[in-house]
Amino acid sequence: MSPILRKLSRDLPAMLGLAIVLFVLVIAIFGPMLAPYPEDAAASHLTRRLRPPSAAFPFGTDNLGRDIFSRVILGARGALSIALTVVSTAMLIGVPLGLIAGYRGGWLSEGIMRVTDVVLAIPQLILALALAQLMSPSLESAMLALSLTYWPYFTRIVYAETRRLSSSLFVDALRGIGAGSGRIVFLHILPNALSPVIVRATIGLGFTILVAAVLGFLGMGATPPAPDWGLAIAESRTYLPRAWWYATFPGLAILITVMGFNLLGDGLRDIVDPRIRRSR
Amino acid sequence: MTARKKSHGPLLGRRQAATLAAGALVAGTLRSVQAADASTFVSGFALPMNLDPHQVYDVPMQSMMLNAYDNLYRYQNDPPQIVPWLAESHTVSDDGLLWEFKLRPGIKFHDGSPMTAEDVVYSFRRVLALGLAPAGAFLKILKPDNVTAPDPRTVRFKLETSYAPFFAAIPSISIVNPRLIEPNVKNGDWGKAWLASNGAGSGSYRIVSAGYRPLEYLDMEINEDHFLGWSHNPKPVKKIAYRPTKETSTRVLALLNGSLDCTDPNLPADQVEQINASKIAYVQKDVVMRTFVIRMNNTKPPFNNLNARLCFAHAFNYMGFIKDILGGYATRDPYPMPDNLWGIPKDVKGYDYDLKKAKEYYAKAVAEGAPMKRPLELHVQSENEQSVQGAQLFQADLAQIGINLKVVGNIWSNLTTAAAKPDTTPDMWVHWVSTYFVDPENWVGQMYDSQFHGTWKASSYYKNDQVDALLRKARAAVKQEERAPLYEEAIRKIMADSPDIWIYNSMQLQGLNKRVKGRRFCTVGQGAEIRWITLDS
Amino acid sequence: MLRFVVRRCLLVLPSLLGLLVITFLLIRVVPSDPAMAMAGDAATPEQIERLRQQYGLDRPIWEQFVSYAGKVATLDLGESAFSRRPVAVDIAQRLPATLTLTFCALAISVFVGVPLGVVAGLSHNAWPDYLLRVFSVMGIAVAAFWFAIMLQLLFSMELGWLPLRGELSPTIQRPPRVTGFMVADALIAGRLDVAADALRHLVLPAVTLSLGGLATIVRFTRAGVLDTMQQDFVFYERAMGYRRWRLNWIYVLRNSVTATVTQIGLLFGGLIAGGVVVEAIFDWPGIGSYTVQAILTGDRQVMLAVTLLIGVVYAAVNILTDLVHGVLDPRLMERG
Amino acid sequence: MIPVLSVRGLKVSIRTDEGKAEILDDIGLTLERGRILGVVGESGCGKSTLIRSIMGILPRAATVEAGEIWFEGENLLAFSEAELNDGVRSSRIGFIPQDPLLALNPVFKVGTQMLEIMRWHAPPDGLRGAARRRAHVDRLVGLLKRMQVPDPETALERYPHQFSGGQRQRLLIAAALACAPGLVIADEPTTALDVTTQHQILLLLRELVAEFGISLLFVTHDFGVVAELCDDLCVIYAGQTVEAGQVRAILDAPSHPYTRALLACHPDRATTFIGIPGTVPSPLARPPGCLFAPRCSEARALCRTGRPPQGRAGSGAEVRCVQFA
Repeated sequence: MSPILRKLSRDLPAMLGLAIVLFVLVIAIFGPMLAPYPEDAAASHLTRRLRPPSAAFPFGTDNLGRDIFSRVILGARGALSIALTVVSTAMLIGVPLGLIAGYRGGWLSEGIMRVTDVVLAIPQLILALALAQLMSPSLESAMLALSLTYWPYFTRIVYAETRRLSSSLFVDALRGIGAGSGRIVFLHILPNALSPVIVRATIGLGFTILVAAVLGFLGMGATPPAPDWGLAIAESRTYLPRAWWYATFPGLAILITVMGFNLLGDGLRDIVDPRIRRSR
Repeated sequence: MTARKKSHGPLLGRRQAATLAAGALVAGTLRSVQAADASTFVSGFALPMNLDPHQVYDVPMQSMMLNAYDNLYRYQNDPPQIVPWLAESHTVSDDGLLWEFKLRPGIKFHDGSPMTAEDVVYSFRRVLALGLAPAGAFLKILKPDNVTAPDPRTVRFKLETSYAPFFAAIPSISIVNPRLIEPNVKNGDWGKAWLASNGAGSGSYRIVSAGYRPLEYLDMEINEDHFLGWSHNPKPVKKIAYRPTKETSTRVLALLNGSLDCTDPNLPADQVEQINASKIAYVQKDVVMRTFVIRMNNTKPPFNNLNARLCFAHAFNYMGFIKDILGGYATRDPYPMPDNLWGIPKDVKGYDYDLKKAKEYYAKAVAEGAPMKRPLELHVQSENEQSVQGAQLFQADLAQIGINLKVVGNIWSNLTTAAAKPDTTPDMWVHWVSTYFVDPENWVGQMYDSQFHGTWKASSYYKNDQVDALLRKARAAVKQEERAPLYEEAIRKIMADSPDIWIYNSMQLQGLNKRVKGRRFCTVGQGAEIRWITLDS
Repeated sequence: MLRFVVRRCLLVLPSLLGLLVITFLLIRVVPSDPAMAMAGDAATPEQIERLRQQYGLDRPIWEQFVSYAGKVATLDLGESAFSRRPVAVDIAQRLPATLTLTFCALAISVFVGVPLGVVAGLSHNAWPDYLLRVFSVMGIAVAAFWFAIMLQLLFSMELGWLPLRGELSPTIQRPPRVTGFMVADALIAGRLDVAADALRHLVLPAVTLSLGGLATIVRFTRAGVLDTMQQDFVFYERAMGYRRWRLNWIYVLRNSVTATVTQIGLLFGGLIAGGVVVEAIFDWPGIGSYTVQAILTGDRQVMLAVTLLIGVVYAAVNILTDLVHGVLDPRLMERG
Repeated sequence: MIPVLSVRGLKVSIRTDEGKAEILDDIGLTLERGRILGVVGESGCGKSTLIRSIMGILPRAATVEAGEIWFEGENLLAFSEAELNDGVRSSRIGFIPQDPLLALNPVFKVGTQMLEIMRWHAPPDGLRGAARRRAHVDRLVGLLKRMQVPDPETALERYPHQFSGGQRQRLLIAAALACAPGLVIADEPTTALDVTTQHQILLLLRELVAEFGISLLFVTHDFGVVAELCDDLCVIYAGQTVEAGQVRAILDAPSHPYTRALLACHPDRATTFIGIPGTVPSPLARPPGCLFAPRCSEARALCRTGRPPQGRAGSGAEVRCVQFA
């Protein structure tokens, strides 16, 4: 077992987080097989609307008579794929920019970091909302908006790491033996800068699920009949307080999933860099 | 309670008193709200985007301006009749071009100045100059200079072409007070900025400027000097407090705890049972003229194919939707117009939910080369639960016959923008057509005459030369007896072409506090006219 | 100190300009047509074309930007396409409500979060620490909109203890507007009942909004305390017999809150953004619900103005944070 | 006369993730009134745990398993935290920490911190409130003057980072003396300083012992310092006292192999550059016999099986080695 995993296995909260993440992952992958009513992703059953939780419908039914338990299970895939798409897109934009800015220096670096600062100053939720609205609300525009606002975090981290590493002795040595910039950056600096990126990505996954849920809730993200958790909560508001179960369970699903990613991320961070304690 | 207080000595220990005080702070307002001011009507109607009736004309504006402004004629009663209001009568020339309205004597604006025909002329010219929403019906047929005041009590309109709906649209124009507006004009804006948050009318209630915050709240107080007087209602509402609430459940709870006298008139059917079970409120049901339609973009395949359109028309579970989701609070309306309006060809049946037939049409359409497998988009207004539910229902049924429909949430301003061009208009979208004026023109006229292509009402881009001719003829004729058969004929043809999916005519559901008495309903304005209402104590 | 502030302010300007450019571009390149939206439901194509010319929407985009930037420089934020009121006026009217909510949330976050963080740090790896750690992870992981709904469900709908929405009960006569702050205005008007009502309306939204910040502050304070407790001076202070209470709550705390103060600065931005959702749910008449309205109606001027406003607030808070840092840690002040 | 401080058979362990670590095994030392006792050992031998035990600020995971700490006739181990804080720390035992930069709270003024100590621990003088505070300020200024801190009046208004290392150490010495304790514990107070300053501080301490009538427990790893300053010596290895006696006697004739090895390493005496081979045994797994046996060049089979008894060497020192049994 690698030392990182061994350390992780001793951190109880992090293991809990890992367990949750794996659990959600399994649900996301095998959701249609696990859900008692997989067709309820899109079907509607007008005769059994808004039933309270029972043995047949553990989480009750929604406004179109669909099994909320099934839809919560089916929603995991959407939530995870949004998060993964957003975070990987943000990484694809942010990491190279950070590498360039950190390794090159000069006006290019200055320029990149200024833009990064500006984008960081834009309130993410508001920009995402505005973009989602203006490009007509859909999952795609929500994901694009979130990616466009999340990359600076990666740029910052990679920039700092690259700056630190490129002034370090071993990079000097590499330069001395005539290694090319590309080689140095991709074979030596990038792998070393990766662990904080992974930590940030883990926490970013949870965070993105949360913001995506907000967008879904405000009608700017997933569109019906997608079994989106945020959307379900939005739909449920009309039926409160009668159908309390309608809002409660999708919200718990968000809470548990995001908690899983955060616990895991915190644990990873403590291992990678016990000194830094940052959130988000 | 008071009696007990007297009979016992020190009634409460200090601790009890403190507990009570804390409890009062926590639970207090719930009670205090119920004992609402006996002369203040707290309205849950939505507020218009701003207060200028010449800039905005939609359902919330109607509910506001019916109270703050007056019109030459006004719709009253159910079914709606157009009745003299500021005008006591009118005449029209035989060619339908010259209209004269005679004002009542002694009408006063809220500032006390008398209303003259010149003020009416000013109001219409302002509408035309601004060219915003309410001008739509008039811009093509009325030049500003052709609105004149031959004498202080007569207003004359000279139309460019004969246009029957002109009279039907007269109640949409509010008469404003130029003496208040003119001092607030900036850069020739006709006082647009000022009137957006102030009032300059003569209506039964006067806008309290300090009591207005856009889309949040609006206060009005009674105009004791209204020209109609208050003899018909000895105990009128003294103040109206508009307190719109965005969330249905919030609205309903506010109604149930007594802090709202009426909800907005578009309550979801799911709430009826709960409200009717309460002691304090009930749900008022009224048949209105507000049709619900799924548009198809007739320029995009497969919707350019008649069999394809017929397939879709048979795949919607009309009665399931109306019964189960709307709780039966709507009437199936197979026509492109409210079925309670004149000009309906009652012998035409329309289409029913029949998946077998839908499949047959599907096969025919495929045989004719229509791309029925193409993934289609149905755009809904995300914030409107009912449109979302209808779309999801449709989607589930279409999936059964092998049609791949994607429901896309969208918002009104984007949809109307998209509808301006055939290629940006969604494959399908959902909307209602409310009563802007009570005339077939409001529905079939503007929805299926190809000259309106580019507006959201005509967003199916339906074009049938015969229909165009019939609708234009009907528009130009003046007498309803002449016009009705023309509309009936046009509707027959339109329905045969099945350009859209017409679903229902609304029944409006409005939660009302039981203390609200004397409400008069009219589909125009949806019963928002407060002057008839008395609050029981 | 003054020089420090001025320099920081000047440094912020390019960032704000960049923010302006980016938001302007984003809002302009998208398809929704503001003229169409303004013209209203019953508009004809001619009406829309007229509006487009009237508002310069037919001119090249850079020209539109220059004219906009020029106006912004003179604090003219344009006019809302719908309410027809100057955006600056609307914002000024709504700002007090948002500030009230934000500061209450911030106050809850700080005055509850810092002590809890200290408790967690002091009881490192004992049950209060575990409990608070779980709580703080939950606080960050919980979706504010869901939490708000749950609070409404419990405290307003089921128990009926607290009002559901708004900043004042509908039938209560609003006190005359003096400061714009409802509680203050009520007190000025001598209406204790109105002030109490306003406070009761504040509870649920403020609690909801404070949650994320509360959790963050607990985490950072805890980490700060743990860090500080490792420091030699704490050992020295204990060895010298400092009173335990004073040691923890004055000497340790003061050293631990530096990181927390940075967080409070960052939180402020987060609170304003988070306020969008919370205000929308509670119908709180502030900048947040204004933003949501603007977004739902596609009101670009308002969207631009709000984004800019938040950018400015963000920058200002950052400068303020640096200043507070200087006060908290005298070593920083000397370095300048 | 009873000694000021007498530690007997002190045994302290700490729970760790890997198990119980025996930090202190069997510590014994005696400090007579008016004398300076040097406690010498390599880093990790338990010096700071010893100090923490005396002052009652062991970490939560630590347990005193056996032993007594007699201070002026009272067993400190029997004191509650409150009794220690109210009646011992500062008022009766002063403390001079190792690193003067890190020991002062960076965000408070020096005066604030020192007055905080005096506020609770200065001997009662019949004064109250502002008057008492003024008296404290006066005493502090006097002390600082004695410590040769420049501008003693304004020094109290300054922050720690505004002083040099030597000055900071003088501040801390003043703080230790502020409440007139009988015993002062100094934890390597000169390690962080340069040689010249170190020498000045040692001189100062020497003077202060006589001047203020205190006894000084001086913990260090440096025999040179011990030779310069101390009267008595106590050598610690792996949590055990291995040799204790008068400084002169031990330096002249070190008895325990460890003491000898240590002295041999000292730069002043070293003939070769060889340190002591091997490492200190882990506190998690102490060897069964003599703790020094694995590194001892003179170890016999006996040394590896049983704990060596306490003996007395010719120098008069107490030695824990079979050679002197």
